[in-house]
Amino acid sequence: MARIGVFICWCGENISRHVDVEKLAEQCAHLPGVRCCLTYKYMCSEPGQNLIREKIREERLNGMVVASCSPHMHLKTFRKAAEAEGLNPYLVEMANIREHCSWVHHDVKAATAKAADLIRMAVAKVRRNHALSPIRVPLTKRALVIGGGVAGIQAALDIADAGHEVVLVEREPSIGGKMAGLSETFPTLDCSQCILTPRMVEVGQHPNIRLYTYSDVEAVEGYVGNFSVTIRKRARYVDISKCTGCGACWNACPNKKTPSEFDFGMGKRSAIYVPFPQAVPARPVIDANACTMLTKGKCGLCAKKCAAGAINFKDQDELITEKVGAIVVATGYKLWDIGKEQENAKLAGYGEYGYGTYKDVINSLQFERLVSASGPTGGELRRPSDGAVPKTVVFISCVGSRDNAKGMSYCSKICCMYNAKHTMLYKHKVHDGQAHVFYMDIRAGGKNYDEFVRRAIEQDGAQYHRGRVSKITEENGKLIVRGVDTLAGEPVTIEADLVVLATAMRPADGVETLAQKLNVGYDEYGFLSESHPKLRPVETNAAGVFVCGACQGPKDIPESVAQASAAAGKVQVMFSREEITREPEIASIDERMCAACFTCVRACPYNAIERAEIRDRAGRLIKRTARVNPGLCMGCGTCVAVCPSKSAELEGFTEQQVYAMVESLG
Amino acid sequence: MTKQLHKVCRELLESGKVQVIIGYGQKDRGQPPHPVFITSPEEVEGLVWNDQCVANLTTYLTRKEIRALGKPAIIVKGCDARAIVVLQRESQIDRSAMVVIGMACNGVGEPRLAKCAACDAHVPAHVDITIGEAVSEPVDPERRYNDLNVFMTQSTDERMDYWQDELERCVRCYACRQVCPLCYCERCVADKNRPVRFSTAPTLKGNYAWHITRAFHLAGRCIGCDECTRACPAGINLRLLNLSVARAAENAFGYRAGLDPEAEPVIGSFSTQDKESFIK
Amino acid sequence: MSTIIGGQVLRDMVNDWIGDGKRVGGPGYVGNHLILYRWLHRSDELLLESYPRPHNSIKEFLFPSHEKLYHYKIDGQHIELSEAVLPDAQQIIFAARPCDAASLPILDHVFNWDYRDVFYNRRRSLTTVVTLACQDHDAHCFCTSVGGGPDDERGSDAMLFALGQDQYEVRCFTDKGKALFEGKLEESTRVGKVGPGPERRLDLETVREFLKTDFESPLWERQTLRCIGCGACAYNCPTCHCFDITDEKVGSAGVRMRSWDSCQMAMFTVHASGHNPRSRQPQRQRQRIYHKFEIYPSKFGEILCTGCGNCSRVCPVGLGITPVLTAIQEEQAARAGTGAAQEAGREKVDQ
Amino acid sequence: MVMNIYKPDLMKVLQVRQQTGDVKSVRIAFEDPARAAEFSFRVGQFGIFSAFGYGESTFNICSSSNWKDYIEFCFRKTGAVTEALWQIEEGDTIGFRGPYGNSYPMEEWEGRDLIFLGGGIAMPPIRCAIWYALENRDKYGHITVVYGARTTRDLVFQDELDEWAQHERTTIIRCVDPGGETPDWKGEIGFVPNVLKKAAIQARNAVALVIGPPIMIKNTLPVLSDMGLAERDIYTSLENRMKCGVGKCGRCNCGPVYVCKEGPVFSLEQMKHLPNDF
Amino acid sequence: MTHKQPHPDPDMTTFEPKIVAYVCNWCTYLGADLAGTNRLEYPPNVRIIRLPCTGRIDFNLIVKAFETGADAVLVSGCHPGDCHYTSGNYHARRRWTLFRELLDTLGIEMDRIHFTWISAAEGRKWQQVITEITEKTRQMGPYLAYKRICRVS
Repeated sequence: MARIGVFICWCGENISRHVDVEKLAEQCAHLPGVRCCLTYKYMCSEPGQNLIREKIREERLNGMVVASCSPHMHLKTFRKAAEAEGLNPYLVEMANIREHCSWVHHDVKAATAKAADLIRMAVAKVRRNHALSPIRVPLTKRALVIGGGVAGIQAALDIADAGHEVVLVEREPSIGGKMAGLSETFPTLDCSQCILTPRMVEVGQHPNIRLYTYSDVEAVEGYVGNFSVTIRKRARYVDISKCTGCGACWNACPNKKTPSEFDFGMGKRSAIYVPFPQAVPARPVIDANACTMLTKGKCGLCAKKCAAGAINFKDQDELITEKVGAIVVATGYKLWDIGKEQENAKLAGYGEYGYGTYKDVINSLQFERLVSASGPTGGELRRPSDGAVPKTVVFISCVGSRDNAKGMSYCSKICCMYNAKHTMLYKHKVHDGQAHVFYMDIRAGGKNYDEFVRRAIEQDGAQYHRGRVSKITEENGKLIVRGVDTLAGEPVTIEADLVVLATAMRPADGVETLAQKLNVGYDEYGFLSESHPKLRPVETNAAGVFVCGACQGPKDIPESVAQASAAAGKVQVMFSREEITREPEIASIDERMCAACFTCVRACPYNAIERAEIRDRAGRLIKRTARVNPGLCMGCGTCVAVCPSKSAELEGFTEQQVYAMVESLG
Repeated sequence: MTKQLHKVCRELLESGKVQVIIGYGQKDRGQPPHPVFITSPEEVEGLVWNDQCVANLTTYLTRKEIRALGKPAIIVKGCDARAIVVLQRESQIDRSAMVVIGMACNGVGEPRLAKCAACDAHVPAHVDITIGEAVSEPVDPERRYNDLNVFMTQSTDERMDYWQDELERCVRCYACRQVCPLCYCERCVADKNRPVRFSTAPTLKGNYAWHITRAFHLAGRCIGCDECTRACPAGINLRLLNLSVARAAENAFGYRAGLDPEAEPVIGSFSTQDKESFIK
Repeated sequence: MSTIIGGQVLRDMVNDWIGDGKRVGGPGYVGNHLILYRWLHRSDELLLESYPRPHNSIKEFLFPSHEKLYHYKIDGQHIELSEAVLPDAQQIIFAARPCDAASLPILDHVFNWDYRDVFYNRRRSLTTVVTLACQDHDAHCFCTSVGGGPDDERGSDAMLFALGQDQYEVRCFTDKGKALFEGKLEESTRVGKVGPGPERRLDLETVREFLKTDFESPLWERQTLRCIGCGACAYNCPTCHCFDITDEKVGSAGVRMRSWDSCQMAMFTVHASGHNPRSRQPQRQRQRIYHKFEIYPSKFGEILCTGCGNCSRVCPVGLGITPVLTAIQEEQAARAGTGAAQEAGREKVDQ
Repeated sequence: MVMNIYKPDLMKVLQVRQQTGDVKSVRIAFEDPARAAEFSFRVGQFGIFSAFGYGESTFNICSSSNWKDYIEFCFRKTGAVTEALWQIEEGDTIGFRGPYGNSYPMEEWEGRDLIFLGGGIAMPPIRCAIWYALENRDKYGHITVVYGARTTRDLVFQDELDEWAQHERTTIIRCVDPGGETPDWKGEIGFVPNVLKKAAIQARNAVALVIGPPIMIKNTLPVLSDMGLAERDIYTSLENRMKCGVGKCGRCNCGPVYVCKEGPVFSLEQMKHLPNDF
Repeated sequence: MTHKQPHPDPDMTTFEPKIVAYVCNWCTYLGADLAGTNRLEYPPNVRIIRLPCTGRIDFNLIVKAFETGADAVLVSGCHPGDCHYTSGNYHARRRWTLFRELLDTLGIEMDRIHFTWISAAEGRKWQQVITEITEKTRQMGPYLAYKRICRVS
């Protein structure tokens, strides 16, 4: 195109502080094909965009370069502005002179020279861009939600209430996630079961929600709007359509010794069990390793006792394929198991706290189970070692969090709040008990959060010590907690009956493999990468895949629920249209030039290229060629690089455009 | 062996199994044998076989002028035969629609070509008919890439100077491309101008980019028949470049081109376990 | 009376020429068995004996494989052109073969008819050609069949004739030649040896008759099937002069470059519409022979071939011109069939 | 100054008109007034146009030789150079060298009826001859123009076709291939040869210029000979690939001629001596 | 014959190396963005060319970068396993393993070509890589050998 407009943004002073924007504008006016070149303080603002649209009309521009921030930030904004003025959006390119220039180079002369180069490259590229129109792709208006915790439940309910079918897949035998295991929740101390169970029941009975519990996502194929998800429904050995939930089987089961995962090992359960009373579906599942009938073929009492004949020892895993248009990942978190042995070398664990060796050193979720009414001790706080009521309890914050040396460097955000909650629960249960909390900083930034912590300290007499605990040893039934109180300026030694560690919040197990199946990025800790931390927190770089809740980063229940509704909102936006429009920047093959070596067919990660034949009207084979399926191609461009004769081309990054960019640096 | 060859070829033509024999002829004793296309049984006497039959005839299998002659029988040495395996893997030829006559060979060329010193394919593989006997024992990579290893003992600057002298003589006659059985593209990237990826004029800059492109397009494909080195009128030792990419494929992925028709080609496929030590 | 010169004197002269800035081109070793014409740095790179002829031609010194035609600079909408720097150093081609030197007068025609090619003419005027008469030849040489010979004087300014023991007879034909050997020659009666030259196998008259009538003959297809379509024959031929004009751009400046091209390349004649009149290789081989033995002679009166044999010497598949012309001759002889025509045909060959 | 025959003149782009979806016509003038003054050409000649950074391409000069202040050329976007030329705007600079090749023998055609047959993108080489003939109207007899294209959108210089129709003793016939017409198409429907036959022009002492794809020329010849034209009265312009334009680079060599020197305009009689190698 | 006496060495202090970086859009480009948002300063010698994936980065582009005067070339993309297109970087890894051997044989200075994996979270690593390459290239000086090859206009 030969009528190019270059618009240079000051970005307030983010750019203009280190890039001489006026001198830059002068230089760029001489670039071949540039018709107008101007600067403005906030190009992405309303007046900024109006200035652009005015120039498009006035100068009859057929190409545009905006020199401002990263394309990931505002490319869509400027493309929309151009489109509103009749200029094809794909004739708009951006030069990143903020993140890649003014923010990182403080020598004005060098930064301005670099900005000029970046603009010259962008102009060279845009002159060879083609006017493109989005590709229209049919849409399956069904959603898949992975993870049945509070976030997954909320997302599923929102989407289902909007009238779309939802497939909810939960790994555990029942939905409810970590929240189901809590006793009360901060800052209102309302009972976790009471506020969650109605939503779980709603999920169980919702006509639009198809619930797969005790199931995993095996494989995901296809692309936005047309995913084909294979779900592995693990063998439950109980036919939930027949079972009435009467409980005869789990009462009859002789093996009551298996440690209950739901109680994090604090309590025991039988081989055939329902994780907790309010489970949805309230149907038992047989633990294949614990059931002697399945392992050694002896017993089968539960089957005898079952009036409905719902138990079937021959049950097999089942693979089910579901067609969905969008996927919401809500796989939640787990607390870091901080014993000595760790899965990778960098994490050294906290052997010095004796977790795993001293029975009375437990983590916060285990404490939640002990004080929970549906817990193993029926709500009475009893020490796991001897069942005595602990008179002195020590809560330790930041165990493994905010620790670059041997733990996670991030703050797990909710520990300060639930530690305060735990001191209150402890006070209400053991009136003459004394709670101690070791902390570094109290982080209570939510609504009524700080007031809640003040109440724990002032009314419930919790003793807060600002300092870290160095070591915990066990001497004659007492846990000697040695720490320091930096405000008092002297070491502190407490003889405690029970120690509760607020360990780091980490993503649930297996989230990396799931992310790879979904082509979603994740960071070094395994938290899923959102598309943009501020502007697109619930979207991911894989079109049609959304994230919410703790799988994306440590957060509390209100935030998880808010994110779940946000993700559901995004899905509903997608489903509001009859079809999906896809980015047209996909590959195509010049079938006259293709030598049919099919290297591209092998290389394509999406199997989007097929072997085709060109025949004349009489059906005689003229030649073979490779052919791209526009619906599947995601535009990675690997086929272009492996094609020897360069018959493959990728719109948006064509060979002419990329070579023009490199050559403009000459 | 020549008589045996004549007998086999006459039978093939008379039986109508093939319409053309792609072989070597030598009309005028003074000049080395050259490719011939025998279409009638009487002409079979024109076929010769001696240690001067250096050309790799498989380059004709992808030519439209030769395909027009009908179903071919082709005479190949051990090194040439490997090109058929690669062409088959890249779906350029229909292996079932040709008869491959493999000639046992103990080295060709006067003086003996460099490739024959480390040849482990004296008896051609994956052929339909084999004529003559020879013993081919495996050659360890050390010896196979000896020429390259010797060359690589020079320093980077010495090598750069060497190639600047060599590639300056290249006049871009593209004999190296036209003679190579694996250069079968409809229109070579060198002949495309949207965009011009490297200069088509024989400037040193254009020659460097051209020979890099040609050699890299043979990565994991070059069978080492060295026709390009023989055909180059400027006497550029292209063998070193081919050995370089061949050795790289063998060291990194244990892959040698043209040995196993089922093997997954190197370029275009990958393994998550590929080892490398240069990516920081 | 003849004039002779010692080999060492010659070598010193070559070093002197190089010393005072003249460019000297001559045959020299490339690798350990290939001999090519190259610009020389020192006279000991020169190779005078024991080989028929180099594999390339002296065309390289007058019509190089690539040369700059003019420069341009782009600034916004404005463009500046500037002339390419033409060479001004004297050039001496030393120890060329007569069949190379003979190509220069032939090329003068095409580069000077109607429009004058300043680049070729400039190099031509700066060049002095000293040829070395052939002692022997190989199976590819056929200069005698196209009007040449081991001591053909066409295009040479001076010619050396080997006398043995590193002594040469020198005959100067032009003022340039005389000027070059000014004061270096000694009087003598000895006359240099000349090789017999290849036995005349081709008769161009019969060939031209065939060409006049048999454009569509199946002979073309039969004889040239093995041609793989590279440019080796054209680029090493002393008389092939086709070229391409391309654009070399770096940043906002660039140069228009002329570089060798060949009618053997598949894309040589492709139309903008995609139609290619010569889409098959036999058609391109036919064009090369027509242009050399029918078209150029009818337009400029000179056969565009000096019989050096490079085309078959470098051809990877042993083709080149001689096999095709021999086949044409056999076809004509066969077509003449019985009786006098055949007699006459053979007799003409024996001259 | 040593004459570098390959160096182009710099030309200022005066006007760019988009004729069809992929065809543009460009009006250019010499930047150097001296060259502008001394420059002249004859209709039918071609020039070689430079897009600096991409290369050169050959196009006919489609403006009449009588227009002194600019020359015009027309091109379709097919390759690298034409893609670069597609982007030029008023005020840009491109290169031009020429004029090259022979021309239409307008002097010989004086006093005779003129029949111009054009197909597709072939209108520009004919347009210059038509304007020249109309500017010397009295020297020529009846002028007939039959111009066809695949669809109505492919017709080039449509405005000028109307203008030509105003002139006396001039018949302009436009046609599109069957299926290429639009509902409000007033012209003929069919291929040029059939339309010509249908028009049944009585050609007294006529001369024809036929330019278009090879298939159109092949089918038009019998129609013209039925109308009584001898082979020496039928002319065409060959579309060979050209590079130097000065008879050196060998690209346009076809049989005994260099098309860029002895052509591109040939009578059918002359074409008889050429092998079918074009 | 290119007369190969090298250019007189420009004095080292004023030499500013020119570095061309081909980066993948999903990881390294965002890593560079992150370095920006964290204001991690690094030398301004690098010019980033954004491509959808390392799988799209053609070997010719490295040669073309040197042809246009680059003194060092960086190719960077997602860590194996993180590729937004699942396997683009695996193809790239295999391609560079072979291509480096060819360039080494041709005498190209291998420590002027750098390959790295930089994820969207590694802003600091981007800063370190660019600073390191710039310093190293500054010490090596301009790539005279390739500039000599490219002396055209």
